[in-house]
Amino acid sequence: MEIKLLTEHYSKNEFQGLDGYKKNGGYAVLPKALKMEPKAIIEEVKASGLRGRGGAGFPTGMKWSFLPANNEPRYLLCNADEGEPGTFKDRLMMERAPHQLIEGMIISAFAIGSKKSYIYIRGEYDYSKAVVKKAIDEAYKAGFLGKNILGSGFDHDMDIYSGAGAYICGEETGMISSLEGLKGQPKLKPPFPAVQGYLRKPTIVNNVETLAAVKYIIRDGAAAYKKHGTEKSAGTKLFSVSGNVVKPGNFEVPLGISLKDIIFNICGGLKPGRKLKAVIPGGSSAPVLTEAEAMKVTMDYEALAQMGSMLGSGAIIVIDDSNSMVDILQTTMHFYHHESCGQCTPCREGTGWLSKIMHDILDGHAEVKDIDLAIKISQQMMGKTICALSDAAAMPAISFLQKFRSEFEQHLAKTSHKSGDHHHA
Amino acid sequence: MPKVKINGKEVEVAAGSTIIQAFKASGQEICHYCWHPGLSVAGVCRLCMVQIEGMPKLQIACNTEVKEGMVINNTSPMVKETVQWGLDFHLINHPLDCPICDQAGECGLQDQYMQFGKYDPQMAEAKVKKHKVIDLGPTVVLDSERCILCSRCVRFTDEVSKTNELGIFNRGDRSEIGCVEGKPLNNNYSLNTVDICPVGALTSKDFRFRQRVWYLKEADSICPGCSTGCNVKVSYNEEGLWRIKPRENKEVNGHWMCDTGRDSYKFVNLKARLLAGKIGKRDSWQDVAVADAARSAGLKLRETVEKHGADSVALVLTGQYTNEEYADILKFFTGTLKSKNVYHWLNNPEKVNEFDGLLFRGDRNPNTKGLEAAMKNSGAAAGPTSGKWETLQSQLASKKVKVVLVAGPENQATFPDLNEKIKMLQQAETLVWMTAGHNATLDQAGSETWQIPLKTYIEKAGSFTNFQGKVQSFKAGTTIVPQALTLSEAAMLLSGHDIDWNLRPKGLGGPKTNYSITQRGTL
Amino acid sequence: MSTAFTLSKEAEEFVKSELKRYETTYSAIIPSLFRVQKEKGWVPPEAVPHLSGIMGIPEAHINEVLYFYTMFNKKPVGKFHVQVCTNISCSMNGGRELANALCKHYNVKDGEISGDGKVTVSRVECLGSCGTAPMMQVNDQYIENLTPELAIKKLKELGA
Amino acid sequence: MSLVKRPNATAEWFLPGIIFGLWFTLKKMLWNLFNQKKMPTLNYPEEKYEYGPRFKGNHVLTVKKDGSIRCTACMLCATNCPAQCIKITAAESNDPSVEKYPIAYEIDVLRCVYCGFCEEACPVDAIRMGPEWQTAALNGSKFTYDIQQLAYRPQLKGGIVSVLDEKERHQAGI
Repeated sequence: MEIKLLTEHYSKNEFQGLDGYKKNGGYAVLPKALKMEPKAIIEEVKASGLRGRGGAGFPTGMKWSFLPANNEPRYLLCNADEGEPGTFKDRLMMERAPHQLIEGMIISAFAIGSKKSYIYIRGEYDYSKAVVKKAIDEAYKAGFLGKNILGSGFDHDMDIYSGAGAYICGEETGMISSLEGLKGQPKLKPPFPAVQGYLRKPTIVNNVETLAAVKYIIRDGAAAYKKHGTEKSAGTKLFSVSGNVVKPGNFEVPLGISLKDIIFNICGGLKPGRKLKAVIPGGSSAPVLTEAEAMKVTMDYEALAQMGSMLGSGAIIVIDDSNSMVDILQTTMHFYHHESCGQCTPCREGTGWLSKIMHDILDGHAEVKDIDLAIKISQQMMGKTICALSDAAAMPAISFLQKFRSEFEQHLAKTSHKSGDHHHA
Repeated sequence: MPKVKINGKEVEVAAGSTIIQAFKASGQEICHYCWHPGLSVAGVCRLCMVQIEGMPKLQIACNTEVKEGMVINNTSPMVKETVQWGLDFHLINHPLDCPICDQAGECGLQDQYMQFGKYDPQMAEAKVKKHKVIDLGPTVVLDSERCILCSRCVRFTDEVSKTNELGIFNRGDRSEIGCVEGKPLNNNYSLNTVDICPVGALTSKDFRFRQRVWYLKEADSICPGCSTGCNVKVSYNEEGLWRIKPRENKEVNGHWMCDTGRDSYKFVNLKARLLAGKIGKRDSWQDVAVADAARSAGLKLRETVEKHGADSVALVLTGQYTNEEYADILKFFTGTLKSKNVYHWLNNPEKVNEFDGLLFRGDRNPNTKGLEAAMKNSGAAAGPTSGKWETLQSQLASKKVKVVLVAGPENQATFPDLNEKIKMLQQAETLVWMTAGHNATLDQAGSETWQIPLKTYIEKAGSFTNFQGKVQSFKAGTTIVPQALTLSEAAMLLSGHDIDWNLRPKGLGGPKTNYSITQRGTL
Repeated sequence: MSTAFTLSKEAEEFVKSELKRYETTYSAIIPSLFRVQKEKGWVPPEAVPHLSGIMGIPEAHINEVLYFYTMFNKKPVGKFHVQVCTNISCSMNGGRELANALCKHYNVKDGEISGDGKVTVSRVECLGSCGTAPMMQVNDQYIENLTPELAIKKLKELGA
Repeated sequence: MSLVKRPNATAEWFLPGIIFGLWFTLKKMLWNLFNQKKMPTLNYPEEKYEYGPRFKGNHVLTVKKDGSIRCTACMLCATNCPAQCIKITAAESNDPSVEKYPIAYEIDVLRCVYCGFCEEACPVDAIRMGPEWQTAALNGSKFTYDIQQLAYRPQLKGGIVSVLDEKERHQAGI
């Protein structure tokens, strides 16, 4: 069952504008938050158990508390560079309720003491950029942004920044590089962004959904928020369901809901006559689940981790038996090859190599031993690079090749003779 | 000073240093490409992986600071496998054109693969094709396929030369180093990018294809290009010098040197050199043995002093000789000849104090400071006496000075006023010109002239005093013209003494030719 | 060099205002390149030295940014730049067939400009519209839930 | 240990030995006269012996399909040569796909020991030891073979094509 906390008013068109937003309870939490102690807000967020909704699932309150206690200017960056294949929730949130994000951001900025924030929106989301920009202008006019917000003495400026087509800019340090006007290449850690981020100043990067949720935590209190979800995975989450389901789309559900429930109840199940084959539970980087695994897993950070997969950005891609896993893995590997920033050698060369092997397997130019080689390459790419893109490419490769090995072998047996001799010989 | 244990060996390193520096300090091997001590940390080659006790994941040594009591190793099977695969990742798209690659023999990929490699290449797919033979500028050629994108050269132009010509364009395995059309890699430090390139992607136009590096030997020396006195190593073989590379010295030049300094091997090679003593004037030159030329010149000098007094001779010195040589020649001149008529020939007085902010200085002599000090010590004169040229000029015009003894510039290109000054000095009845190279203006001499070949900086031991007053001594590297004299030897011969000819180094034989064949007669 | 390449006055003003908008002048590179693309349809290589002159940022840095991001067209494109997503969800729902059909209809290969100079069809990675697959982006506009026939019809309506 | 037999009386009396020798020669001569085709010797220089294809004779520099020299001037042969008889001077080609090529390649065949290390060292099949073995010349200088001699001498009929083609290799991505 869906719980509409963040998405309560999303069906109303007026919610996009300032007036409609205010009519539906908008900017009612901000005055309350501005009267609180910033530390109290951080404690509240900590207590709520809110975890980053962008993919890594790092506890938000904890992240905020890593900021050094000094008077250096600090930045709040909203990560709206939604690039993970299968994810389209941030776009919905920005287009339907830009003010909800802005309000959440002002509260968060107040909590961490930031005077400047940026919303980094992926370049392709042209409409989102326009909507958010308009909303920011409205908020400035209404006095929610700028100097001395609502007479609290708190100043805050907000701006949007457009990406220009790079998946890697969704990685927080990659995004910071991009915002600094450089190539969007992730930076070495340490130092972590909370210590030295944007322009080498303390910086907090949070996902759209995370920042929007902050508003509801302050509105209802941590305890109320924590009521949704499980013990360690608190709150609600937007899942973007795509692939072979009858009713794809974004659905807000409490964490801990069973995947079966999402696919068969909320999304109306598969098309008639089709059988579930596999599910990618957290965007293309998440290891794939077989049908049996998908039928028993619940959608929270711990259960998925136990299953060897991850919740990621909450993008559920449902794959039925009409699809070839070889084809899907090839598409995925092509994507990571295309998006690798080219900084670290294992990722730069490994993604290219995997992509070529997958292409060869698809075309029947490969042998069975290439499957083992691909697994070996993937293992050597894991945890060897600056950012997690290398892992993101390696994890699906390993899971696809291990869990659906027989399908790959059958594909090779079927196709390996059609091409005649090739350069392997 | 934290103490760490590296592969079981305890080392103490300065606080704040990284693990890779601790490895270097402990003298242990660690595989790496992108890290360079003179540049910022990029951490992209992912080869300096080490295992630290208490950390689940491998860490890169170049970006991890040492902490007291860290236990580090890079010999565990896990690290070894990672490095092997890391090297394989570097090599899968690297062309196997070592035969035509100039880096072969001093290539990071070759050396480190031999030491740490997997020896089992599994890449069967086609390699990524990139651009080859790209002209980056007047000095450097790029081969993108060979590039392993360590970004050292880009960091160099960003951080050291601050000229920002280079960038890495595109992304993933399509990335290529390059310049933007209209802004080539054209600065006085461009060739350092070639030095720091761990593979053969960047090659020097000057050195490219001229020698295989395994035929070359190396000798340490001091660059004579300017008063900075960069520490260098010179590559040579029996045919002569081929290139100059910087040698690390934190106090003087760091890891770098300028492109101008790299040219200071050209005047050392045989083609530019004076090979025998020459006595006479225009159209009547006579080649004589070097020792005879020096002895007869000495005789002439001493006779002149006897006849016309000590002021009838003059000594002109340039700042391109060693401190020891200055002492000897000044001892001869002020002691034996009892003359104080010594002049310091400073080539470009108006530019002496120029400095480009990094290394290159306007004073294009390696030992101006040393010469000034030597002149002061000998009691001849003090300070740069460019102003005193008028005195010499008037003395020459009035024929008061009859014989001028000159230790001319070794690197003639640094003296823009060379020909003009030679003509002026030729006003003397006799000019005794000692230098390493030949000179066309000198060959047109109208008056009696001695030309005595001297040795260059690489052929002798000695010391230079650089602009900081730092005395840097160096050893003889190789011998190009064995018969040439050092200024000290010349001073001995000029004063009528002999030198121990047995102690002098022999030449290295000259260019390799199949000469024995052509000398065999017809049957 | 920059002699042959010029930008409109408004664009130059825009670049100058963007330089002041962000905390660092470098941040203005992406918006400026977008502006050039808006004006010229693509970013010609001559734009880089030109922008470098206005912005006071080394050419190599601007070029790095230009080549890093895929949304900048390094080659001229047609008036309608049709980008078809062929990532997982879209290709599962016929994204590739859509791209092939469009290529066939306009008689172009991937990334080419059609004969009349109007259309370029490119296959791109995920555009964040997976729930409404397959989809295409025509210039800045998302058009979703497509079939080949519907896509061609929609493009016709737009004037391609 | 070998024992030397001291000559005894019969051995010292040499006339039977001479008669045996003359008889043996006559026998062979008569046999040869009637069996000329079975004769093991050749009438050099009218007749010449054909060596096997693996015979290591005079060096050949192979050429590419377009007739230009295959050698890339990597100097591995010169480095590997135990007699140090190879001298190469490299230069940069105007054709970027060639890059490096030799402007001079000299082998001093009088110094060469015909060991074949050069062809083993060669990474691109640029030098081979050919089947030729007649190296007589009237002048000492004729024994320094240059590119003209090594690659394009008349016996090679326009040059031997190398098995490795750089362009093909590059296109295949090797």
